[in-house]
Amino acid sequence: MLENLFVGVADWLRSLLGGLGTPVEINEAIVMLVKLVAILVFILLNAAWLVYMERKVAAYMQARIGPNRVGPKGLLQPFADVGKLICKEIVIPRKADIVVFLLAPVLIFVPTVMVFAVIPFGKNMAAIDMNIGVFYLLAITSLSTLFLWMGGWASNSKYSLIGSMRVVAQMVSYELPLVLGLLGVIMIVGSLRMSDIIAAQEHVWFIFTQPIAFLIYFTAAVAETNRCPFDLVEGESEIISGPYTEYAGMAFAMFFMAEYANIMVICAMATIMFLGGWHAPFGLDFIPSWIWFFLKMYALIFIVMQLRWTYPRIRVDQLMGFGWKVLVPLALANIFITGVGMKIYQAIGW
Amino acid sequence: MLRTQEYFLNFGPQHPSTHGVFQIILTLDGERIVKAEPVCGYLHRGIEKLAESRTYTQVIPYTDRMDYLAAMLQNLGYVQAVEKLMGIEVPERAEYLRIISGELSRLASHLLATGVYALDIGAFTGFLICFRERERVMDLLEELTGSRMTLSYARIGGVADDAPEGWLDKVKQLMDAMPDYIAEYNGLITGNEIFQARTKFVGQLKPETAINYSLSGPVLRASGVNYDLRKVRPYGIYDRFDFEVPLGENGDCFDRFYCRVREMQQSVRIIQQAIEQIKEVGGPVQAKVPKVLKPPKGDVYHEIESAKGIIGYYVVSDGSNKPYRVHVRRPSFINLGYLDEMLRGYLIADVVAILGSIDIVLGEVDC
Amino acid sequence: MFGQGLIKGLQITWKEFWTKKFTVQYPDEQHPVPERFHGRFVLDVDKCIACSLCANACPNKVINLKREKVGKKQFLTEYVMNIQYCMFCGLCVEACNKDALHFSQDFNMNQYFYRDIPLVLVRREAPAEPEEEQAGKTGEKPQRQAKAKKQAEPAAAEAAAGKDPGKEGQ
Amino acid sequence: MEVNKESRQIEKVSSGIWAPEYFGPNPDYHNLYQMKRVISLSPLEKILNLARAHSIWPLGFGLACCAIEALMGANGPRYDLSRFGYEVMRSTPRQADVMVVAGTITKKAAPFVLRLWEQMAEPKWCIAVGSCAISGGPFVDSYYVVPGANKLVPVDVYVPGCPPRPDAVLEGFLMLKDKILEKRKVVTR
Amino acid sequence: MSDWAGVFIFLVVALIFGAGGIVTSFLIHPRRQNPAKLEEYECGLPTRGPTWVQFRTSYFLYALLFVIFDVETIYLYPWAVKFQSLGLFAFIEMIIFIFILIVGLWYAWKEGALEWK
Amino acid sequence: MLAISLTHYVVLSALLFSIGLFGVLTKRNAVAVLICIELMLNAVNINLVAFSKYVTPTDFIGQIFSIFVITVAAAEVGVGLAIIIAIYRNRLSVNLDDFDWLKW
Amino acid sequence: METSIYTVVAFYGLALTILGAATLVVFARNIVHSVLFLALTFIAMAGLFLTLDADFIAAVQVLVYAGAVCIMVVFGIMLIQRADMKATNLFNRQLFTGGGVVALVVALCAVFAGRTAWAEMVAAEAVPEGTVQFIGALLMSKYVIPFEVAALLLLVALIGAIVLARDEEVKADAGD
Ligand code: SF4
Ligand code: SF4
Ligand code: SF4
Repeated sequence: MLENLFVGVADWLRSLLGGLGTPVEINEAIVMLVKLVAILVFILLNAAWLVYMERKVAAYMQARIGPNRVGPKGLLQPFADVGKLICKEIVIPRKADIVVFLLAPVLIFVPTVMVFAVIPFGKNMAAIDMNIGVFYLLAITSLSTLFLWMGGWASNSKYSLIGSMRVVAQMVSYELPLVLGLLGVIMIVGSLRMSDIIAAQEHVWFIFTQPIAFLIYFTAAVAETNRCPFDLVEGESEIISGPYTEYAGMAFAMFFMAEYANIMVICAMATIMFLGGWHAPFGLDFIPSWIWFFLKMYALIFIVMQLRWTYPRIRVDQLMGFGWKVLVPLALANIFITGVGMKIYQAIGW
Repeated sequence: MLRTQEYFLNFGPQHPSTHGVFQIILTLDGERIVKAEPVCGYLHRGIEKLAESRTYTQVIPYTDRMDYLAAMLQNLGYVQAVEKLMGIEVPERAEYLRIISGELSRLASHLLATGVYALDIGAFTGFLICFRERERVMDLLEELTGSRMTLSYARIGGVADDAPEGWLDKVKQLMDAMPDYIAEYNGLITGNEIFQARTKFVGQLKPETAINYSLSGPVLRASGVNYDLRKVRPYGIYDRFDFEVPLGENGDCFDRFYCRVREMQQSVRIIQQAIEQIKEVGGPVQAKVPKVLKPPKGDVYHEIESAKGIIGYYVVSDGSNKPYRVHVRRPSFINLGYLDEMLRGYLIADVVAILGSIDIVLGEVDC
Repeated sequence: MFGQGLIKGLQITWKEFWTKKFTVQYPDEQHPVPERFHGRFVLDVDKCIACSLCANACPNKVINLKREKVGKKQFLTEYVMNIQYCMFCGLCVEACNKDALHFSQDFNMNQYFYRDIPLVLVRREAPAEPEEEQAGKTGEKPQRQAKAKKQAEPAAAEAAAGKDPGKEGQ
Repeated sequence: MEVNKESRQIEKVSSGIWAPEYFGPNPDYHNLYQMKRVISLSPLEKILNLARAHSIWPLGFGLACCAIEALMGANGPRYDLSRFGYEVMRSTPRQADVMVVAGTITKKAAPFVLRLWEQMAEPKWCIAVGSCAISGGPFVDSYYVVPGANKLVPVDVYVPGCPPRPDAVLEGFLMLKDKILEKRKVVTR
Repeated sequence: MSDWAGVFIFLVVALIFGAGGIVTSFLIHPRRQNPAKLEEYECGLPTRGPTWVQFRTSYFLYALLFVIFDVETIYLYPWAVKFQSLGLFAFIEMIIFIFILIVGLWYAWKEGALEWK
Repeated sequence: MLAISLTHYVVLSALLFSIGLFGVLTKRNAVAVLICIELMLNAVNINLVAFSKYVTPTDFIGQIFSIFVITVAAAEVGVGLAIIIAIYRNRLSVNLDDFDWLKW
Repeated sequence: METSIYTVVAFYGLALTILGAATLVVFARNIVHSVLFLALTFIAMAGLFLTLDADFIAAVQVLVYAGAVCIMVVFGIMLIQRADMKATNLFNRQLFTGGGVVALVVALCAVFAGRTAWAEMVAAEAVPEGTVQFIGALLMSKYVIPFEVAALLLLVALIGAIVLARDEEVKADAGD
């Protein structure tokens, strides 16, 4: 019952619409729209909750309590923040490139939302199970670099400019290890479809067969989302707020939410690629698959947060050096080792 | 032939890591620093001038507001200068209380410096963990003096008040726990590879340069120059305590930071010894001084080792009840002297690291 | 080994995550304020002899006191501390010989309006009636001064010496 | 137009003209300036105020000693401003809601303090922490100190002390919260 | 095909969401303009010199390396997908392919293009 | 004519190619010229893929060639920009009218 | 071949976007805007590839063009940008000459297009699902040589570009 909750809802909706006699395409579109709205609400709620979680985790690691006054246990804190940000003035600097300046926060959310289309939250719970799912995800996420850069450049503030240059340099450098890190998994699975990848992990999670790839992916992904220790882009103590420096109110909130949504994406992705997606470990099948998915995802998110609240920020040249001189060669080596290993396995195995 | 454009960047005055209102005008090429021009004076409050219109006692609260992080040491320097001028003997117990509160102040200052340095490098947790202990030190100081930061505890000829009942035991308790806390900072901050990568061999300072620029305090000692006034020219009763002077090797940011951490350990040692010794010392905490202080004509220069370096007070008396002139050698200001050359060729991120490692206090820089 | 420090850091934060928190939840509970805390000033009106030692000791001329001669004694009519100038150094309290001026442990002097900031410790009118004085005090010579002043209500003094309500605006 | 008045003030401050009459008596700002908006949401304003009052992000901006207590101390583990959700220290004025003027404003610093205030996005508030920010404090007779933040910006809450205890700063934030929630009550007191 | 229609719907709704958020906020937020507010923020002081300045070549070199390797990945992915069914020969081909690019990386490394300048 | 056929794609490609060509011929900024060359290459790609679908749907020749085209395009942009930067360094200009080295 | 109404709408929408954005690329006065329109063109082009059942190419288009090439161009611009970006992308003197040439090309295209018998060429089959697999297989078998040559090309481009762009640093180092 619980297991197929969401699938069931979708089917029910489909049959309901089928009775109306509208064309199939329209019905499908409506179902898709409903899924989409569900996902959007999920993203937003989750982003809000993640902000809350971040602040709480941070506080707990720093011997304090964190938000607990607004609503029960402070749970309404993010909503207060969002409510405030919505009705806060958006300042457009005079010398800014107005169109680009306003376009960036609008666009920044797009890749993030689009990526969620292919993420399977549970058994049969991907909005779209695409043939080239992984590659699609990589392609779409690579767009956000440009949008962040737009925001920083258009602000016409030096801190923004430095931030935006850092954004591009950093995201560009870490996209590569990320892409190459996933390759090992693809080689084993032989498909880019998310559901195939999860199915292949029925027995063994890839984190055990591809530990190096996991580390590379996770490091690169943390860097891609500009999280500590790679949060140079916002490097509070260096360049104020990086590309967001001139953004106020809702425009800033967009970047902010996109950041948290991105954390979700990378953790969901790591779950899918390395932690067996919605497969239950130890045969604990009675818990619905999507709960497992979220458990794993949140465990990873917690790690990301703990990293942030433990480590200092790396310096920009070290960041680049680390990406290019350590991660990329390591990822290439991983591909090579995986290939050799698989060939040997094939030769002797069957 | 080099064609990339250089541009100016205001680093500060309102910037999270200038530790106050300090401005550096950076000339940048990409992210590399070509030239750094420190601009101070955003917190110039004219304390030296104000001191001329206050009586000798009334100057004390103003000295607090210079290096507000280690206020007791500022008090102490001024008060000892005036005492030197007037030839006042300070009661034993007051000396001990001065040492204890002074070292507590130094501890508080170094804790803040450690924490804020971690914050500058990007480790927020290290900052707040340090602040937790600073809060404990503050509690002790507050109990002793009534204020948390601006203590105004020293008086000419002694201290304001004796330690309250049971206070010394509390201090002892905290000091006994302190090594564990310091180990925690070392685990969280000092031992972290990223932190070391950020700070090691950054902003190196040769011993000769440090001496030539008249730097002092941990900044000097990190370069390997063993010069601590408490050892070299003991003032007060520092000669009664057994402690070491932590030295660095490379004179880089890491050494400067780590010197402070180890100085905290030494401060803890000094306080522990002082508490042992003060038990046998009773008596008043305030010498007999006239109600209206009128030092004889003349001038005096007295310097002590404050948290940031050597702070020296030059007090000129014209025989009236107000100082004719008070001038302060402010270590933060003088330590800044080498900033430009130290910053050249580094990245923006290193500006933060280097500036943080000098540990300036703007109240003192601008006075 | 490289990475040891990184793992150590994670261990520490993990440990911190579960240890007891340091926070004192302010409006509900409060961290104890020590005896000597330099908070809001309290003036013991009965003890004060309006000698203005405190005002002279103050480096920043925070204390404004007005006094009137009532009989031989100085009578304190107004004692206002412009605490917006105060540095809470305690010199004034120290200077007071009569132990009339104190700090209290109340740190909350917040105001919404600038004009409310000065602490009015005493504001009252001087008792002018010599007869009244005489009635109160035994064996005094009759006063020649006949300043026609109304008698101040002691209630005013009491109100002023006590605390202003902490948060006027709320 | 009110804009002009503001701009004149900036010019005056940044050109370094410090006519004595510029500082007159310390003003109290009863009526905050009018704010324009395209669509008015007066019925919703109560709810929005509820959101605003619970999410006051301070501008990370410290001037002197008080900043250590007011911003760091109050944010520190013991006092923990974050319980109210006020710990999100934004360094850029665009994203901040409240400017905590903590410390001495000198004449050199005044232009940039004013500029930061102006650059903050509406709606915004100001808390003056410490004697210096209220009135120049200990340095009121100095030749280089602006006697009070309210000469430059409208201050909503004053927190006296030198420096005030972080509790008092928390109290100041809570008072600001009350002010936002029930503006009328405070103003017409 | 319908997959992509779905993606299109996602795109459109995401755009509407983003634009909607900004526009709503734009309509309801209070506004008050003054000259200082419209200037750029730079630690509270007016900026000096032009803002849109040239940046150093090293940034460009990273982008260049990225593009080259990004193009490499579009060869690697189809190969990885087919890896199991392809023979040893394909594997060796790919190793040669990667090797050629590693030479490039090595060259860039040697030339200091990987150094942050 | 509702159905979309190969012709549509070819026409689109031709138009895009012309726009790119126009840009290449008329732009003054060297970077802009590079951008326009990208447009032209993309027009080629449209053709390749379209022909692949309509003419040889199962052979994927067009698609594979478009991958090669993309490769070439990427390399071209890289080298092109490097050249522009090198020239800019000497001439302090990206204005193609100023690049008259080959005119004697 | 039967195409559904949605494909038609998609095609026209995308075609208009592509052409419009491409025109704006050429006519935008600010080169940064040009690049952003270029990115839009690329993304719309990816959509067009989807209508052609080439999903892998579409993703590649986004990944390489919009995600990488645009960024590199952006960097190129940042390296040579100036304080005023408003008029960085102007036309040169050959505006009309260029227009003429283009008109000629269009005319030629039209002539040749008219002469070609498109309909005969069209094969009846549909594109199979899972293009990636096929592309992978083909690349490793039939097109091995171009494949390796591509690698060489990339290598050469990399080295060439580094040499060209880097020489400044060498000189700067020598100068020190
Ligand atoms: S505490 Fe100090 S500043 Fe305040 S009134 Fe007393 S003497 Fe004056
Ligand atoms: S408070 Fe004390 S010092 Fe001040 S006037 Fe009264 S008695 Fe004199
Ligand atoms: S009020 Fe006191 S503590 Fe605060 S800034 Fe001024 S002098 Fe420093």
